[in-house]
Amino acid sequence: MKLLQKTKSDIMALVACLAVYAIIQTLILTDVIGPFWQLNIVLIGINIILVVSLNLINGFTGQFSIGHAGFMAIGAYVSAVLTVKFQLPFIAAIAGGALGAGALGFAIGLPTLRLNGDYLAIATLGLGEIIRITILNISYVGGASGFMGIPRYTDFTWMFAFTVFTVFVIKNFIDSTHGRACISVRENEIAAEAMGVDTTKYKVLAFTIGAAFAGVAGSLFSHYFYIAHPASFTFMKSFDILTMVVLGGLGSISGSITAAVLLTFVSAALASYPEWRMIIYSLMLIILMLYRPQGLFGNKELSLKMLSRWTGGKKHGSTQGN
Amino acid sequence: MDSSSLIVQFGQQLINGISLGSIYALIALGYTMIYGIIRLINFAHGDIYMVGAYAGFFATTMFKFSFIPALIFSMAAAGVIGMVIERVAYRPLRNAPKIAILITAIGVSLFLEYGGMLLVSPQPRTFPVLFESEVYNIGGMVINSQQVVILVVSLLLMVILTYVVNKTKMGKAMRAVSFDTEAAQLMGIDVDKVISFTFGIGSALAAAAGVLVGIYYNSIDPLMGIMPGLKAFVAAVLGGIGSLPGAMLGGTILGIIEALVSGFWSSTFRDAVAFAILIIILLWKPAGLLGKNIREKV
Amino acid sequence: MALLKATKLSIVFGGLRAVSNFNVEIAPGELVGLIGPNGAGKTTAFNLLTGVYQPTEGQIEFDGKSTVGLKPYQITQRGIARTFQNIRLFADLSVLDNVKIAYHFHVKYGLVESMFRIGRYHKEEAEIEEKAIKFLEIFQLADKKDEIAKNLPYGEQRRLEIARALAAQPKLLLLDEPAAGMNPQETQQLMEMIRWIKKEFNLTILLIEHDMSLVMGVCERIYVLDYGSIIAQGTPMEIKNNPRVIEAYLGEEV
Amino acid sequence: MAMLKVDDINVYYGAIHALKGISVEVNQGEIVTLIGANGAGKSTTLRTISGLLKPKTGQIMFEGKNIAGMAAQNIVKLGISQVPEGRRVFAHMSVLENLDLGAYLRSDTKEIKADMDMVFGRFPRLAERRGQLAGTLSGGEQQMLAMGRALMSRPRILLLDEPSMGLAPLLVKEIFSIVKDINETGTTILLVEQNAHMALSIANKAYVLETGRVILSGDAKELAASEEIRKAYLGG
Amino acid sequence: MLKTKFTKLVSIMVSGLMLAGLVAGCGGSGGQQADVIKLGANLEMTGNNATFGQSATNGAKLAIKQINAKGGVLGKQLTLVVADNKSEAAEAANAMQKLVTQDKVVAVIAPIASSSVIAAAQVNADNKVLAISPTASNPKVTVDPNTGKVRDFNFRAAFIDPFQGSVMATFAQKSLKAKTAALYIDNTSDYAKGLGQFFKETFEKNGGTIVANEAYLAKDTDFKATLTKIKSQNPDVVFVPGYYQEVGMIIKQARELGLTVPFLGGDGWDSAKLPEIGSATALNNTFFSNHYSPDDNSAAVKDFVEAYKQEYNQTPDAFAALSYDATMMVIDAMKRANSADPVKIKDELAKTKEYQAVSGLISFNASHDPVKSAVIIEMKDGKQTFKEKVNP
Repeated sequence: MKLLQKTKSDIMALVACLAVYAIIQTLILTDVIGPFWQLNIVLIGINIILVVSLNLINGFTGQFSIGHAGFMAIGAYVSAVLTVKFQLPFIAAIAGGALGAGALGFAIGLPTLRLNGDYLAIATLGLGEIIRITILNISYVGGASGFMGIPRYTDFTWMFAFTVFTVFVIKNFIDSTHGRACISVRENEIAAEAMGVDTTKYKVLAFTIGAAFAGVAGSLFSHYFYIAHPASFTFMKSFDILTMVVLGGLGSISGSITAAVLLTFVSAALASYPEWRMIIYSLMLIILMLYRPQGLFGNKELSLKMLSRWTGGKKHGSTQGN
Repeated sequence: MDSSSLIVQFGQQLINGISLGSIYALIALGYTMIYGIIRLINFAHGDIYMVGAYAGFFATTMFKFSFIPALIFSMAAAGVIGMVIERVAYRPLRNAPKIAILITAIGVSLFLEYGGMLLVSPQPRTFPVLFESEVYNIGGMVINSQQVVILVVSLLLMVILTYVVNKTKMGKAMRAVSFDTEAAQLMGIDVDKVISFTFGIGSALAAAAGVLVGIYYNSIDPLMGIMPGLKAFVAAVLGGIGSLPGAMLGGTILGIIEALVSGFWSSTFRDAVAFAILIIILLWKPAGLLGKNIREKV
Repeated sequence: MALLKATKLSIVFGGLRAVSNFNVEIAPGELVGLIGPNGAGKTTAFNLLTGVYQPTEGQIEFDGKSTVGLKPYQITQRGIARTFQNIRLFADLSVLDNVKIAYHFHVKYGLVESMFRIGRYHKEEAEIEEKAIKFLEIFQLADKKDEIAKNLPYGEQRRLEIARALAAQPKLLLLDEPAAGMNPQETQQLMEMIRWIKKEFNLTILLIEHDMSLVMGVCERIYVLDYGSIIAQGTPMEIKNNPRVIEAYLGEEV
Repeated sequence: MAMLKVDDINVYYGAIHALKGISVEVNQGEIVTLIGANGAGKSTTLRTISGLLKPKTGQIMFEGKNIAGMAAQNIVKLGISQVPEGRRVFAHMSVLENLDLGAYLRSDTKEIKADMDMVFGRFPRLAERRGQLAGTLSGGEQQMLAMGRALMSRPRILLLDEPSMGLAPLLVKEIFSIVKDINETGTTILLVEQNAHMALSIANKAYVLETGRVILSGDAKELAASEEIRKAYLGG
Repeated sequence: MLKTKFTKLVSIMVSGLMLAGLVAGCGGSGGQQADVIKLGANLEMTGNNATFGQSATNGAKLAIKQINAKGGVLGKQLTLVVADNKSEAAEAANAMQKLVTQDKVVAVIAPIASSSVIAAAQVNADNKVLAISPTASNPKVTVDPNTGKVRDFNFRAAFIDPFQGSVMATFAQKSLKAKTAALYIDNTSDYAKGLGQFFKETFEKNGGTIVANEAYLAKDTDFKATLTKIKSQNPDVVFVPGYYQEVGMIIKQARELGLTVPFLGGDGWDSAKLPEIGSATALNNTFFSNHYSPDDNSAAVKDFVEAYKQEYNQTPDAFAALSYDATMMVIDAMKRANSADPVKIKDELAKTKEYQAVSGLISFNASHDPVKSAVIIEMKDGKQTFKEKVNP
């Protein structure tokens, strides 16, 4: 019976997704959503993939990685090579991008995930930069000029499909015994080992999956903007993703999605005030962290209970903090 | 290339590397002190270095200060700014999740960069010539007087810092707080004050580096702090974060490595090599060259 | 044959011999206590037995096979589960999820099955859920299954930690100061629970404890550790009257 | 009037109710000891007095002034100094520097020098090792250093947390005789100890703690003779 | 937290995307106001190239201010809508999208960097709005490398790389009698790489040897290591086709190391800051190609420099000048077309012949590249002096 209930909720989710898709697609086709916002919707989707996948590493597994842009770059370039130089279909190129980024994530994660906390952070930051600088020096993919002439295959449909796919797969992963193992690593590594969890394996696994999805995001990105350019994958991009993760709440997928939507919008809305854009953005970061260091949702998922607490005031809210 | 010229070239690269490295070391000192005391990777530290460079610039151009007063002015100004940043942006988060403080630090960094752009324009400024540069030629190797000044000032500041940290009351308090905050409190040490002071000193050192860079390279701009900041952090980790001699060693090594990589291979791989060495060191000796390892108690 | 046999176990931390010449033998079905004054090295001994530390010298045999060199999770999978002196729950997870994690290494479904919820996923997850709830019922925690672990009262956190360890289906259970921070009444309940789980799960138990009423009340045999070495062993009665033990505990009579 | 009066304090660690209404009184010139098994709340009591923890309710009066919730450094300033559990000397600093830090709040250079000589007189072994890093000292020497360091602030009352922990019996005796000495030169002492016999032998008054409560208190000599203590430790 | 249902997650996505739709719906309706004509500027306001982008913005703003002061165009005032592309290619496409679809500008002053122009090219082409880059010099900016066809809606105000690169190579060989040359290139700039590549091709074709091919990264400050290496190769000249900030430091440091040979470069050198950064004496014996010479007494140059100084209290650099020119040419095309229709403006702009710009007399060729003569400038005691003129 429980099983049935679960399947039912899955089907409901699927229906809801299709409905959202249909609505937005109609709005696009009828030109209600103009090209500029179309572009931003695609960016939102790509950011959701990036943020959710980084949240798997940072939020759920508790490993401090800040080199996510590097894996995104691998995805962007590998997929572009596959479509441009080998004329493979887009779907194969995305798979290739994911595989490439995942493989690199695995190769890098195996030795570096022995490091803890800040040391891991700085190592991943360095790795991201190494990836970027290496690409910068490969003339086969355009070097500093970037990889140009990439066809635009990504559209709203592709982006939506992959965003839903990513959220679906990562959410399912987290809700499984494997995901629980990852979370136990975050909660208490020593206790996790004592419960029979191979903590090294799960750290590397989360890192690899996260990297692979960053690769998917990169593939979608380069096939939307016609170009893969090393300047798009600097550590500032990694910080951007990290910011969204923390803002949404470490360990909250709905938080990640909300933050990705919110910050992409803020960024787009501030485009008209270029001199002030980064100043406002930075102040927003500081103020948000000062007043809500655990992010918007903490490690909880958005639920109806939470909504009612927000709207109904805090009178009957529970006494526990976060 | 014959072997003697190779030796000369190597020597020249060492000189280049050491003068670059002493700048990294100055910035790294602040990084390492701040990390040592509140375990925060202060991403805004590189931008303090930029602020220091601009303070020096305005001191020399607007107030017509000469080198030493300009240096002191800039260090004081940056020290105050560092303390204000700590008070406003970091102190309220002392017990918050670490990652939140890190995000705040990124926010502060962006704020300084783009606030600076708005305030002083993104155009690079050229530092006035404070003293004529002379070039000394030693057996084919070239050193100029500015390099000598950088080296001397850096060394002097490091000596002063070492004295302050090792001999003065405040220095002892700093070491005590960074080793065991609670035990330090039991000594009657006001931890907040000590942390504030640490930010002040660290920022002042970064500012000194900024002024020296301004004089040496002649050109400063609001984004100048990003890369040196990151490199200095690499240097601090390399040497063993939390260790002052480690930061000096790490900075110098990083400078030399960069010079050798650029000189004998390709400068485009310079940063990649720097990061690769960082990662290797971390894996081989996670606490850095001179750092101490702490294991978790079960 | 002994279930657990530690021979000449020693570990050196930076020149300091925290545990030396530690010899313990536990037969299947026994309930053994390990006591000693603060800083005697009891927890270090536990950490050696569970693979958190590797011994500098000595042998550990569990179920006839050496466990030296194994990682903690491998030792758990062999059948040794433990609790911690300073409770180490998965604090931000629900009570139910805490127990579910203990089933982790019994789960057969793979990564792909989990990501797409196919194959064995639903069946096994349902099984885990059912088992975990049953377990919580045994420990009277079922009505709190959705509560976040860190919000439980202290006594229940202790109970949950024991429940979680048992869910890993061990042959040997190591309890590190299970009564720490409990009042006499709670300690009494704990004592009963320990006796009961030993019988119910056919367990062998080794426990570290300061609370003598508990140790003396439930243990069949007691080892006494002082300055890293075993200084006495015997029945509770023997231990209580052993002058070396009294001295180790209360200090020399002045 | 009592010099230090801990009045019905309640302290929490997160969800754990660590101290459940503890009251302790220490009079000028006394040695008072808190004894009890591990986890009874002895250290927590000292940490609360020193300002490292804030009581949720209750008062801590020191010489007529409520110090509950005050910042730790201000409490030191009033004359309460603690030798923490596990000694917590600054391992990478020399013996001299550790002692200097003990006198952190003072600026009377001459008298600091005199006090340091006094500490070296009391602990000749520290005098021999004054330049050595504290981390390289033996356990007993570290304990002496921690005590010397605390004395450097010229405390009116000294809080000692498990000075005998992990020390060999001979050393324990030495440490206790020093504690007695310190008391005799006019410093009031609040002593937390597991080694009940030792503690009771030098104390005037004792409190027995169990799971965050005082279960027994009274004259140290009387308690030492009673069976209750033995029960509290080794069970009935 | 593991309990929450997937549906709830989806509800977030729904609300988020609905919001997107909503905002888009409202935002899209804003149209052209009757009394102003909007020009767009898609420039590097933040990020690595912010310095260049902000100069270019100043140039464009000045042009518009001057035109408006004279009564505007077609009886209407002009406004400039600036969008920040954060010095990133993808963001350039984003900014372009915003300008042409949200703000409905009639033409865009396009990004500084060639890669950003190329990334955004599809967007303005799809929307039939022209983009003219002040400085992008890569041939691919106006010619699509995949089809070999000219991009209908892309223009530029700067030389293309092959022209400048080969001009300097020829100058090095003919006028400076150089047999060997070293290249020292900004590896993060396709402009610099393009110039370097064509310099090398021409130099080698004419019998010269490239003895060193080195690179640096934008924002570097210490070049001594590589310069030491270059010095050991004893080149006759060093070609440094980068931007003035790094070039100034490079030449200063080279001179300190005793590297006294001539240094050559391109229009990226043109800035009053160059002699300040590099020091006047160090810059002796250096040459670069440029669009115009300040010795040029033409009214266009003088007026522009004066007006710019008055407005911003700075000497204009090449970015400001070229951006000013680009804006003025668009306005000129608008006047000739007598229409603010984007396509008509584009058609007229393509027909531009001998327009007197700050950077010389400009005509567009078939591939939308400006045909204008280059001058070679020699630095003498911190002053730019005219050396020779090279016609295309």
